[in-house]
Amino acid sequence: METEIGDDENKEKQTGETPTSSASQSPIGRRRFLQATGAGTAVALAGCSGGGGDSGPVTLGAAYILSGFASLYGEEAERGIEFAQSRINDNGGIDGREVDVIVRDTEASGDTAIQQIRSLVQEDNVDGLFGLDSSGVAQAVAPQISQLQVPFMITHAATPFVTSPQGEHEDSVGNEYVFRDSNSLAQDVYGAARVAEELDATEWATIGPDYAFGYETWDYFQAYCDGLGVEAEFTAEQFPALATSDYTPFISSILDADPDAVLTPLWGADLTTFIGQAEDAGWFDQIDHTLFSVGMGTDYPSDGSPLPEGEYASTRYDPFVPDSETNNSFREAYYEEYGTLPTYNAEGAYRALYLYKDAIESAGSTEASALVDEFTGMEHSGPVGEYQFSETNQATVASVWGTVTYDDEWESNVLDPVNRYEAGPDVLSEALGDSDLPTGI
Amino acid sequence: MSLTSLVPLIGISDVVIGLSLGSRLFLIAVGLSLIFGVLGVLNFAHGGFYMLGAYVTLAVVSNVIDNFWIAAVVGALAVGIVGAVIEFSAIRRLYDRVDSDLDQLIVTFGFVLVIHETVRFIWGSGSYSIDPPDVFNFSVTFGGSTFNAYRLVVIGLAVAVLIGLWLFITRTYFGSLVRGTSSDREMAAMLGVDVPRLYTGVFFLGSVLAGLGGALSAPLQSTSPALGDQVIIDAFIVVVIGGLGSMSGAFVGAMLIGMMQSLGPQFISAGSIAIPFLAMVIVLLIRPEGLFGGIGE
Amino acid sequence: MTTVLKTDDLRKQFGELTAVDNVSIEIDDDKITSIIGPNGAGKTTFYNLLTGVLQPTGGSIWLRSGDQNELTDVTDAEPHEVAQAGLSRSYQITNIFEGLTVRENVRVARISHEGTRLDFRSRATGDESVEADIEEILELTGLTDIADTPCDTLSHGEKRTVEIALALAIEPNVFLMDEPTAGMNPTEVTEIVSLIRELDADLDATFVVTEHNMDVVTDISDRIVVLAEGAILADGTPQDVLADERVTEAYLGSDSV
Amino acid sequence: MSATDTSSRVSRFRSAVAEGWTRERFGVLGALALILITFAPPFQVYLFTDFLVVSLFALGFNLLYGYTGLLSFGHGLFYAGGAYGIAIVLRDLGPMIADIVGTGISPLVTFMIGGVVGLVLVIIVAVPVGWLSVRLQEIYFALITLAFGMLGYSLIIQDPAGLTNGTDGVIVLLGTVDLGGTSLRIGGRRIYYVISTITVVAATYGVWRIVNSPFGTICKAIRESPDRAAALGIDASHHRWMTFIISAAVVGIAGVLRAGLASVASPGLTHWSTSAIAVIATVIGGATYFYGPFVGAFIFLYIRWAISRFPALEAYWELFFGALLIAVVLFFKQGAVGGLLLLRDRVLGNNDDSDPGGRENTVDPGEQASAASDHEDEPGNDNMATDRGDDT
Repeated sequence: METEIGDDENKEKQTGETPTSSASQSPIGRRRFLQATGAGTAVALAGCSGGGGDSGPVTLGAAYILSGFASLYGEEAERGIEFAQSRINDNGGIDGREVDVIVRDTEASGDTAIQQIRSLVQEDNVDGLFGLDSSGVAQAVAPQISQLQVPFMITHAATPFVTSPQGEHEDSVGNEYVFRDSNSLAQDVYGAARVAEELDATEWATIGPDYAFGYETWDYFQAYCDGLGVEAEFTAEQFPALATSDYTPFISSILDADPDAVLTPLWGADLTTFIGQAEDAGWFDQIDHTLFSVGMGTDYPSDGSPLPEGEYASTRYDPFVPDSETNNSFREAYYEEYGTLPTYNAEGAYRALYLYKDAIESAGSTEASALVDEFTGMEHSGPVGEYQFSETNQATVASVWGTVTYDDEWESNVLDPVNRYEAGPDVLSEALGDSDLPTGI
Repeated sequence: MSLTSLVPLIGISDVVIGLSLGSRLFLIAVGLSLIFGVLGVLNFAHGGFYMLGAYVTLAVVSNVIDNFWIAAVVGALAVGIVGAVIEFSAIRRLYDRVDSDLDQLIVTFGFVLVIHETVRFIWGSGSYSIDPPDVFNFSVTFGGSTFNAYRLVVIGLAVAVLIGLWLFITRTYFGSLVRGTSSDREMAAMLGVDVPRLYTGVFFLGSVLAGLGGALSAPLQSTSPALGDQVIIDAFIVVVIGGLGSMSGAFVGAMLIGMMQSLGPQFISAGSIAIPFLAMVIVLLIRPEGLFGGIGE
Repeated sequence: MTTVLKTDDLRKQFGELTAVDNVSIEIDDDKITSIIGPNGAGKTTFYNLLTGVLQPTGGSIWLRSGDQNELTDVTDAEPHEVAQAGLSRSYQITNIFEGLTVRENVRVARISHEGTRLDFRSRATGDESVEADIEEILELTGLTDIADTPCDTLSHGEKRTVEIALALAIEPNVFLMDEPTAGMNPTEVTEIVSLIRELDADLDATFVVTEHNMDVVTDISDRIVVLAEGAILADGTPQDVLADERVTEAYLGSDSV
Repeated sequence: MSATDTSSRVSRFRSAVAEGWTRERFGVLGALALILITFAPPFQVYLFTDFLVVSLFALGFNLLYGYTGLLSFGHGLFYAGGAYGIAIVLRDLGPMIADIVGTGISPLVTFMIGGVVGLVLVIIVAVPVGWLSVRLQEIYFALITLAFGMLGYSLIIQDPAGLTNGTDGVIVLLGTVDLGGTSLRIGGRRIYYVISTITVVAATYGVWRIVNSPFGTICKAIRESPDRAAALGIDASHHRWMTFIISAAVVGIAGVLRAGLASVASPGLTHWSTSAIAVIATVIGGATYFYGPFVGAFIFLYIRWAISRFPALEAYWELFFGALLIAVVLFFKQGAVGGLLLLRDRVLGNNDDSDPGGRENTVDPGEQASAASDHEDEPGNDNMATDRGDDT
């Protein structure tokens, strides 16, 4: 048994051998059933991963984009991990144990991500997983997580469908093992619609990446505008492929349609490329308002603050809001260490380690089902503020939108003024109106 | 589904953009076509050469000398040397094989991987961009649409390259050797042409053109290791439509595809990416020699 | 005597150039016919027309197919259709399956002849009667000893023999031999000539030969057809044709170019 | 006289040893290895399944390349065809099938129907695509298959019929079979490994039969000289077409297995860079050998995995394969299998100079057995004797 640690088949055999398996267990519900069978596995897990029971390090596996057009996100996450890891280990670790993190590259591909995650669970016997930058990848990975039966804390990938229980919508892939500590696209775009409410713009367009995230952003935006009664027409949409090197034709096409405002969920190097080429094409003279839904995550780590001042951008975490002791000290320490303001991706990864720390200490074990139980409905706080995990395992963090302003003190763009829109389940479901899109919370 | 496509609005900028896209495609495709026409080698690594040209230019501009034009020349020549070395050390060994065509394709594909990874090793996987040279870095507003003046420079240079190449092939001694060798290698060898050296020379020239394409495009696009893989497929489409080995064909084919890339988003929302491949299939089936003639035409 | 191959006003134009100029010829099954002519006389084009590699500009080609007594029109046939109809050929520049062994080469031809080429369920070597036929052909051509040698390791003379074995293996009515002695040394020439004689005696196939070596031509031919500038210049027994002044002229004339 | 006698006895002994080792025993060893792998750690089971699937992909590709002489850069189209076929059936027909056969067994039934649909879809696509493509040869064939592959890629991404879910692909959930209290998750590593192994072994056997059939013999002839084949009455173009379809079908089966393994049918499968995987594996392994694709796939996946154990190198594994590919084509066209055979000949003192592990076309699984050998050997393979018959 000891050699088959973390083996899902192993669990299947147990299922098979248990005379009172699924059929008779079903009234009790899957959760209880898992608790019952999980115990044996967890002992084995601990036994192997540390090589010395509870005294060995806690090992966590992370999967981010470390190469290609969005590698800066992976780099930011690695900073957050490193920052949290050294803080935790310098302060007594997790229940006295060191924490180790193995970071793997998803290459922004679902296929690769799945293989990396399998390798983390089955080769490296990690106690828990976190990460993911891309919605498309997250949607492919989520069903695998429930099969691997290891908790996964998503820290960036924003698709609402991973926190929408399977069955709620045809694309829903949420399950009890998948959590998210950052805000989802449904929360973020709600803020965009609230911004749109205030703006003097009726014709809206989008230019987004050609995959789930780009399309979902636009779908949600239209649904919210409808639900909130924003007077808006949607006149143009362009979805260039990821890692397009020349956006000019798409830019030109949007400009020809001449909308008042554009919502763009482009991100990573794609966003930087887009902004440069949009400037050349006279975009910011012609289009009144541009809303960058992933803007600040790209802006901080990029050279020369690419986001144009006066436009709108959102962030999943703002280094200045809330103006709390936790946030301020985090920001200062991070800035001292790395010389840039912390991005939401760094903060999300940072917080994931603390979430694991709190859950493991509270459960007194690294057993997967115990961690899942701890995370479920957990109340937590961090630099981002106080929040709770909803019924669908989504953190109830606010949607943060503001105006891009260059700040001389930090030598960086910041959001000022900035608004926080509370985006809890009730708010979102009301704002979505008649739409069949799930709130993901 | 598409909200934009009801009334496509084609501005002057769409045309300028299309021609500038076509120009950079021409620079890579003409070298590809020249090498195929003379050596019979379909160089899969040509996209990699293009990307390498852009990287070297970027590196020279930011680290060595802040002059785009010098950097572009350095980039083009560096790629030419890399190409000549590849021809001399690897591709040359394959000319006399029975199934040399396929072996050459596979070996040059091997170089696609090698160049891609080497670039990643040196410059990382992120993307870079630079501004156009200052003299031309201003916006032109014309007929209600705006574009960067540098695009006109790229178009002009592409036309200059076409004319220069044409003069070179038709008016110089070396050009006549190239034409002779492309139509009959054995005959040329019998007449005393140093065919191996000529082949290396042509491969060098073709590579320089790819490198130049990459260098001149650097200010217009973001440069990342993935660039080579993207552009080689476009270049294949261009040379197939224009005719493998034809320079004027490469020009017309490149401008056609450039315009299609520019105007595509106007008509179909996600970009009509299937059409060029369909065109490629149809041309291969109906006129595998391309819509235009042979080398030097 | 039966006619096995016939052309009627066969013509092939390449642009302005008339490569084959209204050639009408009948090949009879009781003779070895040689087709000769100076370089550029149109022999190769004529062969390519007969074998379906080129489509004629005008005229027609008729072939005795299988056991039928009447000739079949193969003017528009593809090369493989011509071969199936009963015309086989060997090549001036050796064209065999170099990567296969001699036996496999012959097996390919036999599979084609048996019409089992699309059979992907049986074993290629599983049909005993086919294997026996292969054995017989190898024996007939004297290749038994080297049957399992890959062809790319054979000598030139051996390869030329495989070439002949391949062409014969499809049991043709007409066998067009294109320069059978090309590139051979005198010993090999002697051997191949005697092989051709033997085969002609043993088999039903009618031999049509093009050949540069005039000694070979006079040695094996019962009839010689001379092509010059795409048209028939002379046609008759070796003695008659070689005595014909026009023939000598054509050859000398071509030599002086 | 007696000296000759002794040396021929020695060589007979050697070949007896060689044959003893390369036939039934290799078959048994291979089968044993396949069973033992079932009990390996799950990640290794996964990796080996991946290896089997890539092997089948390359094997199908090589039917066209190594056996018929046509280099396709678009076989990803059929890889994707199989994957999308099963993925769409699972997504759209799963509930309907469950209604008909009951929920307990339905995941298995759906999986099988999906596999068949994937295969049929691939054949439907391959018939016209092949018919058009075989009109061209050599570099032009490579280009047109590349174009078809990318055309498929574009269509899957643009998704005009609303079936393929664009760039994100279709998620594949294989489900759990529930029969009388026993539940088996089809996507579970070991079960999926068993399914894949049975499928791949069966398909490999089928391909092996084909290459050793009259049909396969003609393929090799066409590869060697198409016009010679035509002059013997073979319709080379038609034969290439048939080979194209069979090749595509084999790749389609690999695609079906790929979908379940990756849990997603993604458009990347039809991209030329995926088609290139078959090229890399086949060429590195040795295209002129039946088992070349297996050995190549083994090298491709296991070296990649080994490299991935060293994070500093992980990002650059393509460099290694690029260099290897160039080296193999330039210096050792026989690839890894050729190398293994050469090594074996050295070890056994088999001085077979006439064919130093070179272009061996009579394909014989026992003889070319390797680490990847998982083939049930057929008894009475008389090619054996003919291949190595020049010792005496």
